Amino acid sequence: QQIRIVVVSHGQAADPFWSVVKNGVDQAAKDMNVRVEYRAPETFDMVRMAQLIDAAVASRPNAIVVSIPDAKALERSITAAVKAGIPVVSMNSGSDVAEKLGVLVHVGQTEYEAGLGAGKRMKAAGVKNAICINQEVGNVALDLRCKGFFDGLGTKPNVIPVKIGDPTGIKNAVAAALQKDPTIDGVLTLGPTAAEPVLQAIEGKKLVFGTFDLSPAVLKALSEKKMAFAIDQQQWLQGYLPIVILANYVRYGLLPANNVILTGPGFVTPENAAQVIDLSKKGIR
Amino acid sequence: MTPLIELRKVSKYFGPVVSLKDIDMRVYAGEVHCLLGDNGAGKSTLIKALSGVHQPSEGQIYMEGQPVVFNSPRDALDKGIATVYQDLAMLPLMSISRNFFLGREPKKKVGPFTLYDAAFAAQVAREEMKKIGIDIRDPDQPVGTLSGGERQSVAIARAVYFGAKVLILDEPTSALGVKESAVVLKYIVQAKLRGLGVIFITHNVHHAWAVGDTFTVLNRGRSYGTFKKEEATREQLLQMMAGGEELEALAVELDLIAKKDPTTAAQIEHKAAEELHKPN
Amino acid sequence: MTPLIELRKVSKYFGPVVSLKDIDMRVYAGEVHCLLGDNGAGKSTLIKALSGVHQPSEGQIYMEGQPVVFNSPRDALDKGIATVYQDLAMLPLMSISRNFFLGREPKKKVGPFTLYDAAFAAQVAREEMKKIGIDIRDPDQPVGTLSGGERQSVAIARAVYFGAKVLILDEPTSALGVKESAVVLKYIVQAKLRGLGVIFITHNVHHAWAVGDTFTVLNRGRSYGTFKKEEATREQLLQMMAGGEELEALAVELDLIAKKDPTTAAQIEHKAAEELHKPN
Amino acid sequence: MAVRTQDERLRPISLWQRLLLRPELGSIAGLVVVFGFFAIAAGGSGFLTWAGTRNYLEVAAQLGILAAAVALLMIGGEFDLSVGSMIGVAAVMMAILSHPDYGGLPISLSLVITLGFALLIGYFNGWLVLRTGLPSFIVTLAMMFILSGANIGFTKLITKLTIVSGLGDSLAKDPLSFLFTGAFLGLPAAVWWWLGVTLVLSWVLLRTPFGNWIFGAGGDPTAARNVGVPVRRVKITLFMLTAAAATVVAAIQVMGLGSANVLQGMGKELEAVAASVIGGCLLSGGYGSVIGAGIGALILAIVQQGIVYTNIDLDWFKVMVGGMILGAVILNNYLRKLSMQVRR
Amino acid sequence: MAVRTQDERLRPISLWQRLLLRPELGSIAGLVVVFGFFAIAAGGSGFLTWAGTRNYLEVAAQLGILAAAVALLMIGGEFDLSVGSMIGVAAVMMAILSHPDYGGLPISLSLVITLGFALLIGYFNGWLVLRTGLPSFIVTLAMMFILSGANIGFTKLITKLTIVSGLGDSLAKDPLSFLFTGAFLGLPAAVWWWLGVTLVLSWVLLRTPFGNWIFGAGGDPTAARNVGVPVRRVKITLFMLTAAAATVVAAIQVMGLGSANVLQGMGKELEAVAASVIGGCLLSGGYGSVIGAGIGALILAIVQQGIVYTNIDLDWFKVMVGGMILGAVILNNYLRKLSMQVRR
Ligand SMILES: Nc1ncnc2c1ncn2[C@@H]1O[C@H](COP(=O)(O)OP(=O)(O)OP(=O)(O)O)[C@@H](O)[C@H]1O
Ligand SMILES: Nc1ncnc2c1ncn2[C@@H]1O[C@H](COP(=O)(O)OP(=O)(O)OP(=O)(O)O)[C@@H](O)[C@H]1O
Ligand SMILES: [Mg+2]
Ligand SMILES: [Mg+2]
Repeated sequence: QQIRIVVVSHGQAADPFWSVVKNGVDQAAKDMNVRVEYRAPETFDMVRMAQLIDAAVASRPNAIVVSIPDAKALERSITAAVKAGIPVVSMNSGSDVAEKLGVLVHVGQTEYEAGLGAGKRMKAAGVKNAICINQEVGNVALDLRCKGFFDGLGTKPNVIPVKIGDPTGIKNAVAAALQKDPTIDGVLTLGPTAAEPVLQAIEGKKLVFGTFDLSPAVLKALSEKKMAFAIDQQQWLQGYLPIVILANYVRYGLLPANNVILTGPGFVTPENAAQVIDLSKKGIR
Repeated sequence: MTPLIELRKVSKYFGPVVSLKDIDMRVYAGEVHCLLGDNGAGKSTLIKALSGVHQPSEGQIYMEGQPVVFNSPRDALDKGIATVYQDLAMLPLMSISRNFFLGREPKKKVGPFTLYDAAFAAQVAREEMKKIGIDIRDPDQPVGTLSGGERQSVAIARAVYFGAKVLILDEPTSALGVKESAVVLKYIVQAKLRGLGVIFITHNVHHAWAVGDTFTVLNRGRSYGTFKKEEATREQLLQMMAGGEELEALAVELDLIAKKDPTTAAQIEHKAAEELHKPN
Repeated sequence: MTPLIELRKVSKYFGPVVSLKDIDMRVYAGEVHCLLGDNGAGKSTLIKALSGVHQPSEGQIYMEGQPVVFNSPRDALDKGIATVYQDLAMLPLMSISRNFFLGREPKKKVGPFTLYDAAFAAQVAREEMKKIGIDIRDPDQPVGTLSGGERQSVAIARAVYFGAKVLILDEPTSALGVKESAVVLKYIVQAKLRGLGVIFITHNVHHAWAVGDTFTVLNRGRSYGTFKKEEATREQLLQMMAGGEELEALAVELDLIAKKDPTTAAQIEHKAAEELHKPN
Repeated sequence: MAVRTQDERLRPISLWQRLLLRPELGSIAGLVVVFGFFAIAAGGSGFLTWAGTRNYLEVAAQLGILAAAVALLMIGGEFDLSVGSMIGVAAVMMAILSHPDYGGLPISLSLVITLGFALLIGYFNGWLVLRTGLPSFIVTLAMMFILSGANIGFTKLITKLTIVSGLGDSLAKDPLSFLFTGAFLGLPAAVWWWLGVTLVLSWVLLRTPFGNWIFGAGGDPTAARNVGVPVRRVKITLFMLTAAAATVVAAIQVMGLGSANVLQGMGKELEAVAASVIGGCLLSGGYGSVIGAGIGALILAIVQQGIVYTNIDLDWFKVMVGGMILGAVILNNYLRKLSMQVRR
Repeated sequence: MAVRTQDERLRPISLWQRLLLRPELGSIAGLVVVFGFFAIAAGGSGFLTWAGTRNYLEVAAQLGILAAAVALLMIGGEFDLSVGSMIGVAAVMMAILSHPDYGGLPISLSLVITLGFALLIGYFNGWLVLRTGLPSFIVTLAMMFILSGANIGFTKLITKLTIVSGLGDSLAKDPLSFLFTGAFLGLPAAVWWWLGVTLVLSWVLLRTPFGNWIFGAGGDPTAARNVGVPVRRVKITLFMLTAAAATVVAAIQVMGLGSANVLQGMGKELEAVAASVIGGCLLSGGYGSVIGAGIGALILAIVQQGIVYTNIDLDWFKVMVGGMILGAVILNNYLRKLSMQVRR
């Protein structure tokens, strides 16, 4: 009987970040010769996520992988899985609560810390007044990135909400913000869907621009020095490792001793961008 | 005797359109008051003002001597005015019996709840329709599948059933067959004998003459005045309704047409012209 | 002579409803064929089958001797059949002139483009309406703001304007005043003299008698047969339309009502009964 | 049904055809097909187990509670696009009011306050639509923005985040929360709420004068007003009912999860409309069924949850959902037409 | 307009009132108010500058191109909820076809292929709606799921990502891309497209027989069919037009940005409907204006972009957008009623 693992994450299938996670999952499934089903709600929706986990439990898989953006909301479903004797590994978010919920291992990075790192980096670059572009207000993971960013920078929060499906709207909103307040000297985006339009909006302006997560265009901009940095959580690993860990756990009962495995934050800068470009095209970074 | 319902200098404007201007009218209990006039004369507008659909732009309505304002059709209904609208006010997707009782649902008490009494509604709708000469197949049938005349009959049966003091009928016989029309006229007489005031709009002189006691003629939003049946002959009424000169011109015209093609059409045409001239 | 249009054993079912059953009918060029019958007899269904709105469930339609199938109203229109529907087929939010030409827009060429000729449309609509006796205020006015009769006139004027071989009119005079009705009757005669076949549905015996050459009577979806004008008297026609016995019963009933309240109503009632009995 | 005299103008019609004429019964065919599909495709992996059944029933329940009210509103001729964000507002409001760090009220009290607020919003929606005569689509679209925007604004103002979590303890103390989170005969409270709401509203629609008015107000408001239906009152009541249903869903979610998020309920407005349409409601109003909306919700829930049990790749998930919805409505429609060609 | 004979049944009516009777002209009042608001609230911070103007015009242009087609479709009595995901599909398809790593086609060729595909989808939408007789709302809702789902599925299959970037070079080579990304008289190509599409479609609606058919097909399809309007053909054409408009918007975005992602266009369907309604289109069909839809798009764009120039905390962004939409439609509606109480 082939091992069957269900992955439930809070990020949509369409999101570039999460599509890399899924690529890692799929690769691990192939490498470990296990069957993996990946499930996610259409939007950031804890109710749906809890329901998906419940459905996963009902389908009696050998193991479950979850992300935990809101521990309270998912607590019941996750503990139910644990109680049912299904091994659970968490990924991406939830490092602080994983152990309490009975999760075996957490693979990921805390959003807040990553944001904090970005803020500190900008501060070091001399940024005094920055904006954070949020393409999905209400998604707690993105909220935390912005929050950490401004804490690290030590300035008052200034978040520009934009619509994820509207590149021109994003570009022009940033252009408008820069026009309104010319003292802005730093921009942080929370994903490549926002980063690419923003690249156009800041063309020819002297400011520090960083983003979360990679895409071919982001890496190209980095190597052309149009950007200062991109924060890479190496989310491929967040998909890959849990499957490997669980496959070995189910088969042989083996488990790493360290119950939090950090995959990031890693910073990609103009200096090391070139080597990542190829991987990014393959959907690994 | 105070009139059941009285209009004094009622006018109605729709933006730039003057639909009614300074209308005076009195309707007494136990009389059938016919409202006559060309198309677009303002008849429907007048009765809509009486049934609370429109509020008059100017002027005042009195009911049994008291000034009244009808804020809504429900208001008018509650004060005892039941109306058959020219555009019928029927819901095509709803069943006959539900349409019949819409807005005045029969109620039954079941424990603490007030329920819609569907069985009673179906029965009454069927009976009332039967009285008017229409044997409906199924009171649950949607009104949208009825023929024009059948639909009209539902509206009439409903108004007659609910009519309390005043019964208003806007061209109720226009879509009806000879037999059904006769039944409606009978209804009008019955209502009058029960002491209701009936306002009856029609384009058919015969119908008006058969049941009317009083006639008010509208023309382009203004009143030509009110006449008692005793004061006029049927021919005068026809003249008033049609504006005599025009009819004569028409007869001449028809003759001319007939002359153009004398071989086949002469007699028929002649007869037609005669026909048109004389009774209707 | 081959009939312009012929129906052989045409039936139409709507689910369980039998609307028409085995209808045979022949309409010749240059004749006015009146279709008579009670409400719900199936007259509208019959003409809808002729104008392509419904396809017959059984039977065949022939045009000038050839079997035809009308797949859509446009199809029928293209073959020269213009219809005034009982429910008018008017768009309330559209202007009079646009409604008038809907589906048959007047075109003008401007360079490579085929445009809608709005000026021409407005002018024709105004003129045709004037011919029928309605002086419209503004051809750009939405049809929804017209009175019932005015709306009917637009539909008639349109069909007459576009009528090529067959003109079908479903109760065109029902909402019209005396004057306007006369004009429509005149139109019917004109169309016939121009060699069109006219199918005319009405509940008004006078109108039918005035212009009709042939009469087909429907009853509950079946045909009572076709009669030439020469073969019948007006009274016979009335009997056929109304089903004599019922009318007599009604007269008796009206008398009874009158007796209940003899003081006020006796004469009026008597007269009404007479009225109903004799001409209509 | 009254005794029917046989009429030669009627061809015989079977009971089966009569049943299929009911607006909701066509959708049952869609349900059977969808269920059958998953029973075959995913029966082995737990879809047919009790846990699997409970899982999709719970999803159906929340959507169904909403859809029952939305269906009534649609039959009454109006739309409410703001009902999704109303869920979010109600959830966050309830959570903040009872959260130990902010309101600290007992959950039952905050439920009552939230319900009052929701009814107010519903009233305002209805008032605005009727007062201005604007289409409810655009008015409630604007309200959707306003509600979800205000939700973000206030929540960030109070909690600095867009999430309110950590209600667990205050919930456990309150006996009322059992009404929303408990279970009875093995089924979660939400399912019972769903059944209750559907039956009561269906009963209101079909058996009370008010139900008749709903059909009237939706079918042709002018005609209904002309015969004396208080159209304004009917419509405003329906808007309030819809907001109340959103609050019930929010209560079930908040008390079940112990946390609330400003995005909660997003998109539910379209799902509820879809459920109602699948269940036979006309978008133009005046026709439809509450039971049908419940079946529509069940179909959507089975599709959504059933896919989890199959091994269809997530990347193609939405294609499946869309295809299933389309298939269900087409089938439903086709069957209805087949059995009865009465209406044009 | 023909010469008018004076009629005693007409009260005098001013030219101003006549103008306000046009469906779109009420919305101009909304535009003036919204613009005025931002001119005052944000005039100092660059809203009124040329750059600021270009900024919101560009946003308005893309929405406006879509809204023009959507307005026609709405006047024709149908809805298309799938038009947002059609943008995403067209964008990604175009990008993949021209991307050096995948299709490698010149961008003009991939535009043509994509347009052909979009027209096919539009045709299918229309065919399905007319064939089944189902409301277009539910059919295109399902299509929205199917399209965006297939978009994710295929894109991941081909590129392993959900984003296709790095088109820059292949674009620069193609002269055609100037048509979508260039500028003329200081205004970006999108704005000229917007103007062109709006004028042409408005002209089609008001000055051609086909325009008359659109009104007819939307106002009362049965009546229109009865007088000979080819309702099927009209509606299918409109669905295809809408899909084509989505492709144009996608082309402008892809060529401007040099990249595409599967989420592109999400939510645009509702914005386009909102713009049309603000511009005076009736949701029930049969009435409306293309110019009005353009003004509606402009209002929405000004609100969206203008807020960034003000000092309002952007947490309240959506509240402002909703409030402004509501204000604009109410004002527009009120003015129209005030000036002319012709219709009930
Ligand atoms: N809501 C409205 N807006 C604008 N004009 C209206 C409105 N209602 C009626 N009118 C106009 O007022 C005039 C009178 O209309 P009304 O319907 O009262 O005529 P009517 O006498 O009932 O005619 P008919 O015998 O044809 O039914 C008509 O010219 C009509 O165009
Ligand atoms: N689409 C339909 N579905 C079901 N029944 C129908 C449909 N159309 C017509 N009928 C039924 O067929 C019968 C004939 O209707 P039709 O409209 O042809 O009558 P009619 O002779 O025109 O009557 P009227 O003089 O009242 O207009 C009616 O009983 C009607 O209920
Ligand atoms: Mg009238
Ligand atoms: Mg008829």
